Amino acid sequence: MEYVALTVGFIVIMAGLWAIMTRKNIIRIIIGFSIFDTGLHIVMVALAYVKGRTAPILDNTVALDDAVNLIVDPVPQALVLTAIVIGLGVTALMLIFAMKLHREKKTLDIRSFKDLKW
Amino acid sequence: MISPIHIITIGLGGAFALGFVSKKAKALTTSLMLVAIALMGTISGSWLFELLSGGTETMVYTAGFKPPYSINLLMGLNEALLTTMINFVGLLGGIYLFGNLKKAGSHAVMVFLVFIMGLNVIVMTRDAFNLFVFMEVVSIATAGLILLTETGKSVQAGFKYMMATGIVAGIFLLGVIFAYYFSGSLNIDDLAAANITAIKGGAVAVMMILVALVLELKPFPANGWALDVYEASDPGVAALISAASATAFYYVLFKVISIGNADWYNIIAIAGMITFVGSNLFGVKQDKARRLLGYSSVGQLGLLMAILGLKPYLGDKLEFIAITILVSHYLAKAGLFWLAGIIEQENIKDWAILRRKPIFLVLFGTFVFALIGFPPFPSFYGKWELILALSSAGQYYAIAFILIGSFLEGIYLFRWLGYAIKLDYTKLPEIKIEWNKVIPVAIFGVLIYVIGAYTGTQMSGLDSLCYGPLLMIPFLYAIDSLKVPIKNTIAILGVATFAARVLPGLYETDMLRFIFTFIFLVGGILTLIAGYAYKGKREGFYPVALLMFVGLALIIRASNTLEFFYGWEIMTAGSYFLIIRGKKSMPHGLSYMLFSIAGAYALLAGFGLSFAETPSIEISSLSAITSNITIIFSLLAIGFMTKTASLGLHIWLPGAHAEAESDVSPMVSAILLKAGVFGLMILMIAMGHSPEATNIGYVLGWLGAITALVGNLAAAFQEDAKRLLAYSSISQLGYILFALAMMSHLGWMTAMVYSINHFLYKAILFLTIGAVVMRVGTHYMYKMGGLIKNMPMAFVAVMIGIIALSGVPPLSGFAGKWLFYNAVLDVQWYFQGAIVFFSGIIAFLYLFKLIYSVFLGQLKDNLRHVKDISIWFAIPIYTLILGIMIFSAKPEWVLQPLGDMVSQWYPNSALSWDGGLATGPYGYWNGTGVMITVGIMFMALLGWLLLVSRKAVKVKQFNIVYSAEAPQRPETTHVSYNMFAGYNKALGWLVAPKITEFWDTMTDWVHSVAHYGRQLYSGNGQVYVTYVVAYILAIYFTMIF
Amino acid sequence: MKNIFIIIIIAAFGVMLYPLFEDFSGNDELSELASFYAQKENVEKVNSANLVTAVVVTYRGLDTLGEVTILFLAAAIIAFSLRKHSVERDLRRNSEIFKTASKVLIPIIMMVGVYIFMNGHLSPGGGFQGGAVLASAVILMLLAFPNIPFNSKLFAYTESISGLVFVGLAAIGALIGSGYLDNAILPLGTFGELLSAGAIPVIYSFVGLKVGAELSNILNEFQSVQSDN
Amino acid sequence: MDFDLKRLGFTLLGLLIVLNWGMLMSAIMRKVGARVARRYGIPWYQPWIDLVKNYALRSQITHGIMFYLGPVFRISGGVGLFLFMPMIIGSELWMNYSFQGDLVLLMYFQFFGMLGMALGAGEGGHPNSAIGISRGLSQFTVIEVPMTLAIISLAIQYDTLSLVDIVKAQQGGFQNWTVWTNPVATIAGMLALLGALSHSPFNLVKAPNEIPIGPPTEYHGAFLGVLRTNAAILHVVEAALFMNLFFGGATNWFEFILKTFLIYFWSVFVGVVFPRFRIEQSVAWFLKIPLVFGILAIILYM
Repeated sequence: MEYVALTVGFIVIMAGLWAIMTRKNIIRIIIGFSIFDTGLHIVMVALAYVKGRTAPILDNTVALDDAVNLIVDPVPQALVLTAIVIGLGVTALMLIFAMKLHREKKTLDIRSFKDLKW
Repeated sequence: MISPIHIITIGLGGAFALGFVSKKAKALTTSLMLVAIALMGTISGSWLFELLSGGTETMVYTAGFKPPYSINLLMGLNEALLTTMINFVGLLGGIYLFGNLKKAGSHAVMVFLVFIMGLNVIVMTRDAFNLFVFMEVVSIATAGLILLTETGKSVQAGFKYMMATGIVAGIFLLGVIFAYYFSGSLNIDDLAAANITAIKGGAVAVMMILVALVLELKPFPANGWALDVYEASDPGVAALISAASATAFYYVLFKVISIGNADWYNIIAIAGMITFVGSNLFGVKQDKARRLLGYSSVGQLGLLMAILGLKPYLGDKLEFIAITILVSHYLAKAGLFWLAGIIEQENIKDWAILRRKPIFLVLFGTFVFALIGFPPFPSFYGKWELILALSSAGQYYAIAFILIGSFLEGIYLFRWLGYAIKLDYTKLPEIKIEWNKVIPVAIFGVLIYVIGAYTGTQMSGLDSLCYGPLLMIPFLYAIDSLKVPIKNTIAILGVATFAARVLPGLYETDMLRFIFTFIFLVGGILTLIAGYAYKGKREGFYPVALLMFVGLALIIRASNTLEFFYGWEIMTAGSYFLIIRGKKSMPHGLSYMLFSIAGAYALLAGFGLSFAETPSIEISSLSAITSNITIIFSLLAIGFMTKTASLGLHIWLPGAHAEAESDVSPMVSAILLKAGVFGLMILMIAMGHSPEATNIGYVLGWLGAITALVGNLAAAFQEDAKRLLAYSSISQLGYILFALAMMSHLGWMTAMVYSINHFLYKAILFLTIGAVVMRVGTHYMYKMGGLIKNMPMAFVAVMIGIIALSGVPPLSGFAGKWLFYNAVLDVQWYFQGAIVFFSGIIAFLYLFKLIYSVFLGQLKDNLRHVKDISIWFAIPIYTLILGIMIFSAKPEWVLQPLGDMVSQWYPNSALSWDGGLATGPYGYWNGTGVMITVGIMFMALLGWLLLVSRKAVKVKQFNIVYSAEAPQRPETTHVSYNMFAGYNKALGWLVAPKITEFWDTMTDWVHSVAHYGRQLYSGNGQVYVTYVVAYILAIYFTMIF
Repeated sequence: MKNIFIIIIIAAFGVMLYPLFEDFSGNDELSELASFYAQKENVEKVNSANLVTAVVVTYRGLDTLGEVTILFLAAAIIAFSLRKHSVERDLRRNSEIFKTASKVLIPIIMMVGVYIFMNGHLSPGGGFQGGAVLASAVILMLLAFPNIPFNSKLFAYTESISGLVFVGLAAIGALIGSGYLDNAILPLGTFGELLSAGAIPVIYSFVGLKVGAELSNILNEFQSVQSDN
Repeated sequence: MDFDLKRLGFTLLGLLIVLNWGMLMSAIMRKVGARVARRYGIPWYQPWIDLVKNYALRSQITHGIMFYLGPVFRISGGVGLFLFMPMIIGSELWMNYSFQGDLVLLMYFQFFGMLGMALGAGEGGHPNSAIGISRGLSQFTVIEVPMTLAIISLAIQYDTLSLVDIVKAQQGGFQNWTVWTNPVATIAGMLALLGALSHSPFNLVKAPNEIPIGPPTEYHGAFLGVLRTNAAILHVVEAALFMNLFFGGATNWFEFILKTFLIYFWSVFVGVVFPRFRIEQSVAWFLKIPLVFGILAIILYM
């Protein structure tokens, strides 16, 4: 199970990279970044998983006393939460840039923004 | 003590609280933000003070749990220092950006505050994931600040920046999470302890973390995005990125590198050196000011990376080196970016505008010299310790890389400085002064001197006298607005007092140093006297002149290589500014500086290697070297020969000396060149008589002989009087090198006599010709002529000068020739000797051309009414002539002490004195006798002629035959134009400018490499991302193979 | 052609990832660190039923602080960089059904959001999730009534206040508690009840409000500059 | 320095002898040249007549101090050379003032006259004199090369730079003369001599061109007289130098006269046989064959 998740995560990461490095439309590139992030998140969750266990929330199903043997690792889940939010912030900001770039040249083709070079 | 955690409280709380302040009260908002930063600064500052005064570092635990269960932050000495630096530059940067922030409103202000806070946290935190979070905070804040001044370019740069950092952050996160998986902790110290690099996966995880951090430091070539940011964002922001962010991220790498294994140090060292050399190489071609600063920043970070990577070899020196160089970069680069913002000129050629407010020029120069690592700035000590440590560890490649990189940086920085000093600024607009922008620059400008001085006191082996005399310089700057006579008097008094203090003592103890101090200081006084001839203020002349003389004095009194190098660099800086003052001197100043830097680095490397041999920096310890002798001494010799302008390293000299001002030429020719001679003598004394020494001597001998020949030939074909003298200097220094290289009693006698003579007559000639040039307003000899009628004083001076120079008896020049013969036969260097003799004869060609074309022949119409040279020049000139006369009449007065002196190192071989009669191994010579005989004979014959032709009638100029009409270029028919044409046909090929061509080719090569290389930065953000990924892969595959 | 080069790069990237996969061998046990969080005595120190929340808000609260900061930054940057140019807009009218439906839905969604972050320490969910739900209500509102007077000032104040409360509580932890972000400054209460886990519910609620407000602001900014034609 | 009249007297006497012998010799040489050219030539006493005439001329002009001093420098050069040159070996008194300096002094003292001459003629302001001087200097520099090499070779051979010692070392039969003991150096020296006396083919420096070039064209009357006097002295002294260096010096005046005559004749002989060189030609020439001999001379003795 976790192997699948890990593999999928890696594949999604590479897919994101592919999008980032080949798409010419800036919006698509930004989407590429989201995909890339998603891949990372999947990988993190995959690392958190412990065979045949449940979410780290203690209620009547998960007794406080032997929670240690019932739950999966809460840490990566917490990290994922943080990572997602950060990803959100980054994406929002990139979209702002995209808007401004479009305002400047009325195009979203990354190749047409080469005023700075050498 | 306030817990450092409250830096966050203040930073974030402040940011949130600003939301309440009315959107209208923008000034208030910004001021509050500054207050907040100031508070953060006080916290970190108080910690710095605490820890410096022996406090213990503290670990802050959050949520009341120890790591790894919860996040912790460390406030140690390094953290305290760096956070203080960050908050300080943050505060000043905030003041600098006050206007922009106010305009952008409270939200921008919040962003700024959070940016600084984030940097503080990433310095302090010890938790990998927390590091990731706040790195993201910082990079988002940075992206926001880039938008602060919104231009099309800044938006593009910002987007590229976000793309690059997006990838980097992702890789970092991936690394962290796997590191957690393999080690079971997120705490950096635990990660280091867990040593997960043992497992393959763990190694990859570590690699991802570290490579991400490296990428944050903009390694070449995956740094196009960074350059764009530096170029396009507001200078104030760029300053922060370069000073604050770079500092923080460097420290992050500094603390996280411990999770990697030993290989990582090498990888990072190599990455750093590649960056340092690469980006400085590409910078050479750059002419956009801020982008150039970007290249330089990236380069400096590369250097810092390399230093970190070299940790295993630097040992406990690491932190000193890293901090000194980091601080210099921090101050200088922030200052430069801020300057760029003040003067708002994109093209570096327009930086001449700085001269509208000279103080800005001073600041600019300060920062440039600090970047290159001149004394008294911290980076000087940093580089020194670095090279010493590396050579002790035998890291020769590292040394080579670092020195080459610094040299490349010197190329563009000094070209830039030259533009600022020389180019025309009248067409450029006024600088509009906004005090909130000027003050930060000024503060940093002062600070860099203060810290430099402080670092100096921390160095062992550098006594306070080394920067005591330097205090003269700021004083002279302070009074720079006064008229020449006052400043000149003060300067002379300064030099005189110094001379009066040192000379008598030296005369008793150390003849060699006495003689050179005499040449340097008394020569300095004499040449300064000529300065009275100048009208007006002559701004900026006296500080730099004194700078050079102080440097020379320091060289003399240096007891160890550090002091020597210190003085050497001071002297170089001063002479550079002196030389570049001339009207057309810009390119010559640059080439002088570049050769000097290269030479200085050769010296540095040499000293470093010798230190590695004998762990001591005492000059005396040079003689204790056992292995690598040839390399070390060759390096040192090359270093000194860049100053003595030996063949191959001479191309800077003619222009530099010829274009310099009339009284500067003698300073840099008659006096400055002797510094190189002094260095060579120190060196050879140290070399002693080892077989290697003899080999080096043999090579140097030939080099000197050929230099003498080529120099004289070239001089014979000059049309420009001062260039002629400059080439003559080259050849004279060739003689001296040759004589020194014999490394025998007579050889050194010859060398000393030549040094003294050259000082005397070259000073006379340059002063006189300079004075003449001031009167007639041209360097070209064929435009002069017949001046003997208007300037008898000058004529007599030149005649004495050339008789002495040519070595014709009875004047003192002959002493050198006579000793020279005995010496040559003594060491049996017949062929070299013959060449030198030949070149000595060739001297007659240019000497005749000089005196004939200037003073004899036809008087030109336009010069019919020129007056004789200024009395202020005449005084020193005739003082020197008096010197020559005494030396000629009583050579033994000088030669006998010299003999005793030289005997210390080279025992006297059969040169005995009987009154005025000197008897050498091969011949004899009675200076006094010859003088008297010739005198009597001359008088007798003159009397005879007076008797037989007493009726001779004086005729006017035109009472003689005339021929030839006036063609297109009148000078071509002038007899003294291309005077030795036949000779040129026969021997001209000897002086074809092969060497100049060689150096030109080198330059072109560097430029074209830079030109094609930098096209790597295509400007396409996507391509940059590809580079980043490729860089990661490159590191990975180098790591596994 | 260029793509082939990139394919090679991606492939190489895969090669680089492979060792991670190779050395990955699932987990059969909790790591020492995780089990520390799950042990009874430690759970009672924080007293939050939802361990993830415990980790997020307390153990790794500093991360959360940074996380909040990032949203805050994004909002601020968007605010100051978009404010400059808001274009003239003419929007089409929405259908009656849509409007009425949203009138009904918006309060419910909001309530759900509030519930989610109030119970962040007991059940799945928390400040960010709740805040996101709140924001979704706001976006619905913005879509339904584009010209509604959007009181961004109010949102700004909520944002600031909640931010200050978070930081304030954190600082108080450092001053009176056992460390920054210590949640035990408020009574821990009895395990599993609404008013338990000390400062966590408070913090999480304000985080929820903050996130809601920030996201709403961001959406409003975006929406205010885009026009339908 | 001990100043005794006796030595001064002998020296002056020697100077007188040398002067007259020099004039006679130049007369003979001009005669020889004329006969070779199928002309009758001058009477042997012509030089004396010229000299008297020149000194007697009354209309003289000068262009300035340096112009006036030029000839003085020139003749000082010649006389100085004579003073520092040992004439007759064995007699303490005919050694002149050679105890004040060695070969090096002699070699450098030659320039004394040239320099002053150059300056003097320069002030004349006529371009042609400057041209002449520049040519003279150019040629002179290269002449000195084989000369120096030869002298160095001798210095090595005799292990001294003192001319007196060199001559003394050659006494006792002509097999000891340098010409036998060190022929190569002798060849180099003798070739240099051709240039030093600047006869054809190396006489472009001096006047005898289509356009008169050089200092002599500027001077006249007493000045020219002084110059001619100097020329007479100088030729003999130059010859004497080579005699001392290569041909065993002279132990009495007869030997002196014979040897100097032959040495001088050698240059005239070459002169009448070969045509004139242009400057670049002569410069190049001296840096070919004579240079080779010079280097050879050193290699053989080092």
